[in-house]
Amino acid sequence: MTKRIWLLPWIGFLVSLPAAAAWQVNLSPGHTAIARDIHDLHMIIFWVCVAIGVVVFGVMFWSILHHRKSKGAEAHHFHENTVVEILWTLIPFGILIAMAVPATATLIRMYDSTEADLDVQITGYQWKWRYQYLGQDIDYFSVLSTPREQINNEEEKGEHYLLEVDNPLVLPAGKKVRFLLTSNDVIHSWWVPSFAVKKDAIPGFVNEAWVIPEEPGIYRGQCTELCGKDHGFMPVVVEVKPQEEFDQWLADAKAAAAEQAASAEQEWTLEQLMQRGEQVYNTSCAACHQASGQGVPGAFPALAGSPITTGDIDAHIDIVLHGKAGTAMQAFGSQLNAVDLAAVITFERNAWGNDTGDSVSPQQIAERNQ
Amino acid sequence: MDELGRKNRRLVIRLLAGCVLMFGFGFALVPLYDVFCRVTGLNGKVTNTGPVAIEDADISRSVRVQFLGVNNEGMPWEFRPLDESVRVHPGEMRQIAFFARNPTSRRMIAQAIPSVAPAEAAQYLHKVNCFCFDSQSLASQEQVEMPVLFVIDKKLPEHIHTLTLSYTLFDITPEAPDGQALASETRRSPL
Amino acid sequence: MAEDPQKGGFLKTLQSVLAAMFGVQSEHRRLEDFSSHKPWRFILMGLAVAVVFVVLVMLLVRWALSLGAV
Amino acid sequence: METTLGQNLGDTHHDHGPASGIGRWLFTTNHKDIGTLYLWFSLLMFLTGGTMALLIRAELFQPGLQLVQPEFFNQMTTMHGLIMVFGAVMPAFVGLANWLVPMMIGAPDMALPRMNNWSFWILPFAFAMMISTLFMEGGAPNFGWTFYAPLSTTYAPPSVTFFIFAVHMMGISSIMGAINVIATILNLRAPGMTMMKLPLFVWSWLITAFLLIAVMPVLAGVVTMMLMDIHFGTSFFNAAGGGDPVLFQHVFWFFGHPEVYIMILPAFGIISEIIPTFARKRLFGYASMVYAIASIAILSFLVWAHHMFTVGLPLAGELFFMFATMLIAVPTGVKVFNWVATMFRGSLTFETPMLFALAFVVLFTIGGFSGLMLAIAPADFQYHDTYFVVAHFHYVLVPGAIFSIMAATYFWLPKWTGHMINERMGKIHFWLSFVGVNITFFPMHFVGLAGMPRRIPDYALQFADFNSVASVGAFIFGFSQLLFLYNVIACIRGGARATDRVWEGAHGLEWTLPSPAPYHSFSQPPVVK
Repeated sequence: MTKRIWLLPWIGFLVSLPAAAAWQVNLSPGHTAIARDIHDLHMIIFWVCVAIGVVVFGVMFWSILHHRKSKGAEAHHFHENTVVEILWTLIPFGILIAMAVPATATLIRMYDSTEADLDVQITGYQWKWRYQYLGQDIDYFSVLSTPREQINNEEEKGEHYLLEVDNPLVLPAGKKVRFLLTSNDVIHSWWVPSFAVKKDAIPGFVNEAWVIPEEPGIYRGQCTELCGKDHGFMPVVVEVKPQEEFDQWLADAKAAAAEQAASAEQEWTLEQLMQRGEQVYNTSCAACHQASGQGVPGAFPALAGSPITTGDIDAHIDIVLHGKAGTAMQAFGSQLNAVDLAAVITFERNAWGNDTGDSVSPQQIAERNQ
Repeated sequence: MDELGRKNRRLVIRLLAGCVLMFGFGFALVPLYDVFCRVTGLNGKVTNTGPVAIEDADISRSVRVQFLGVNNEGMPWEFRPLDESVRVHPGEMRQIAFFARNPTSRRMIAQAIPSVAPAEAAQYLHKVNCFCFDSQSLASQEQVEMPVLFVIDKKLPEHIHTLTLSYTLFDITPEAPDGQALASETRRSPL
Repeated sequence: MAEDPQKGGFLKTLQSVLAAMFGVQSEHRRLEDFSSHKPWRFILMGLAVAVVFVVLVMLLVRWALSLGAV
Repeated sequence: METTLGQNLGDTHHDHGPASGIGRWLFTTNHKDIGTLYLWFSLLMFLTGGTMALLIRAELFQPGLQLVQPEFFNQMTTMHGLIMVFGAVMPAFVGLANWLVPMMIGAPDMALPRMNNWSFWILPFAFAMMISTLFMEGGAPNFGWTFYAPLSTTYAPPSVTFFIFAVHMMGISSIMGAINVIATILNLRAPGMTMMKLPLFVWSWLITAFLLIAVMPVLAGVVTMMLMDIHFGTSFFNAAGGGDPVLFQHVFWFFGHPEVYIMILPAFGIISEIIPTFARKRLFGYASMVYAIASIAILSFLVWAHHMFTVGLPLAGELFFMFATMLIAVPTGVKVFNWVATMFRGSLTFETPMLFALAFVVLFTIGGFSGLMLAIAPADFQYHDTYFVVAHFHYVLVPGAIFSIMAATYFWLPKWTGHMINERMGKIHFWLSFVGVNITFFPMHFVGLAGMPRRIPDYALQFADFNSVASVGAFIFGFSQLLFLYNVIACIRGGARATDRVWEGAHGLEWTLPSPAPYHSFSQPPVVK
């Protein structure tokens, strides 16, 4: 009796699965044909489970209610019936085989290998994504843009808390896009629930996935393979644009890259560098070395008062450009442009009481990088 | 009771032998897995085929072969394919090249690890000659063009139109005090 | 127990192992099985059936792929 | 291992009770003492791992970082998993086997008593080493209990070496325990206790022990390869040297999937003892149960890659593991029907052990359902590594393995201590646990489907409500375990005297012994009809 009461809210939960809105309880149907297929599979197998559950638990609770000793039930001593057992094994077999058919069909569709209109190489880094549009000369990093203050509860959290990035992946609507996934360090996994695309990015390997985004919009997802400290802080944001807008974006992005290259030639003042450097520091360095420059003892060294940031400039530039083998310090030479590198190194040499007064120019960086 | 002691001992010895066997089996999984990958093309592992018999190309169809150059963490070299993609006929031998430059102030040794997507296609991509067969050593500021000679097997399934051959470049420079390359050992100290 | 423990050959063992894989066996057959004093017969047959199972699933996969025209 | 039973347990020791003082526990070769040690150790680990779980849930109560930093959070999830799997569930089953197997088969003790002592006393050292990593520079292992390379090799904190040695020690302990169980069951059965009369708990343990012997060495192998990669310059899993990080996952899950059965088969055995007792009926389909458990053991080696559907297996591989998983799921799943059929038309009463057993059947089945969903490879792309998976395996392991262990404790505690348990307290503990477990883990299905990845210390706002609910449930469940501790201690210290048979419907040799069971179980082998 009491047993069943506890089950009621559950059944309520299950039945209201598709109905509830604010408290999302179910897989979203997604925004691509494959995602909808998967959602259908999910719902079918779910209802199959519910049906089996109703029968099994029904019999069980019937027994609990009616075959209890306190009601004077006597035990009937049967303990074997091969026919019944074979039947109740065959029926689930039949159901599962019926399930396997649409599942196989969907899986085969997911492995479709017709030509794509656009190839994007996605590389996982600790803890950001790099998107390279193959054959388009567009190559950028996508980093969490939620301010540290929101994470540390010092500011109110925004609507897309932890699911927002500085540079989203931009895709054209209605075109087949092929993703080539790999990783720079550990295993990551790139997931956009609305596309039903989840694929591991593995160092030394290239994996393949594809999507035909249907409607323009912004789609959010996350890294789903534990990849170290900031695993929870490397979201995936995809912005799908209509073809014309996408073409425009592509052109703008190419122009911006050219402009970036030009700005490396101009003169930068210490103030300008410091200002830009702080931004770069906060997106690229603060996750490990902390906004305070104090690092994390035992894991990430402090930069405030460190011999690197206050000593030889060239050594400092080298370590930022090329990383430090065997540690989490990455080679930023390929990740940031010369201006950002100059700015962040200048910032590190002058912030938190380092006050060396040194100013590093983009030209200096370019030279060391030659 | 002595009878029982013997029985126990015999059983324990057998079970321990079973353990040793399974421990060995754990290690045997490594080569077994390689064989398995070679047979099934699992994981896009590419085998170093070496020379193959030259056959007539199947000019009735062509496939796109796309090249990627990826730097692993801590690898500062400039590394990219000179051609982003080429179209080839199955059975046709083709040579392409990757560009590499060592921008640092010391000699470094790198090893390129190939991988193919889709994984299914890996067994049909034969590399006749490849810079990934050996490690690459570049002095400071040195640059090089590294060739890959390959053939796509004519047995490549019809439904595959694009193959991606990716190389990931790993730094395998030993941590010698004078920065000189000594051996091809890859040890890294943890964090 | 009344049965001769050596009774039942290859087919009976196979039947018992298949019943195990399926997960249903009758009490009567179980008594018969356990009156045999050769567990190795069942273990070897079990492994063999497992191998056959793998091959069958692989064939199933082939067949599904050929249907899916991949 | 030189020891024969004669020297240890024969007539010379016939009348002796336990030695006194700490030496009794350090040097004991008595199966009941060792069983007790295992059970207390497991309870201690359960509370330790549980505390870590509560820390995790407290951090996840709200979005934002409140209590711990991400590095420490990762260490907590890793240690929680390792401690619960290797420290709580597995030793608890070994403890139960130690207490019960000799009594159930009419043996005086375990077959290899000295090895038994060894296999227990390795454990505290293994776990002391593992837990001490929390205080090391760079922190404890932070790569999840699945420790995927290269996060656990090239990128691991220095403490990984201690972690590897701890795993080796646990493996040795488990293997010795398994050998002992097998030797006891095969060689020490009372005359007339043929294999076909073995209680189902003994059967399930015999098969589990063989599984342990088959897969623990593989785990030892995989951590040895890690050790060699880290310290000796090999490249098993390092792509730079021609190794393969995906190989790690294959070898790990080759161990890992049978490991799942290691944690659930003894539970099947326990439930198959308890339900017939309180239904006052024989187990329905005993024969099928034994056969199914045996074949599960073999077939569990064929489905490991269903944990790896997203690593980029070729289509044929995905299909193979999907089909194999679905086919194998059926014979396993339908064992639930046998328990239901055992209850059907029985004469049921609902003492605490029965309540836990019933909750096991219902909640384990729900875990089985989500397992079925996860087996559908295309759908798994949406579930993989989300909270849906977390919900799935917690439903299988908490109300599955853990509830079965609690059911077993309540069921046999009167036999062990000679005192009846306090039913009222037991029932309170049950209801709090039952409610707590469901409030904790059921909402995890929802956040998982809504898109929340597992192992993240902070989450987006749309996951907030269900996470708060889950955290509240976790605290209810966690703190109600103190009642369990209290119940057990109270039962040891006093309470109504237990009869020999304890439960009206109880059958089996252990119930023919006096309560509390004498220090040496069956010095004279019983006659089994």
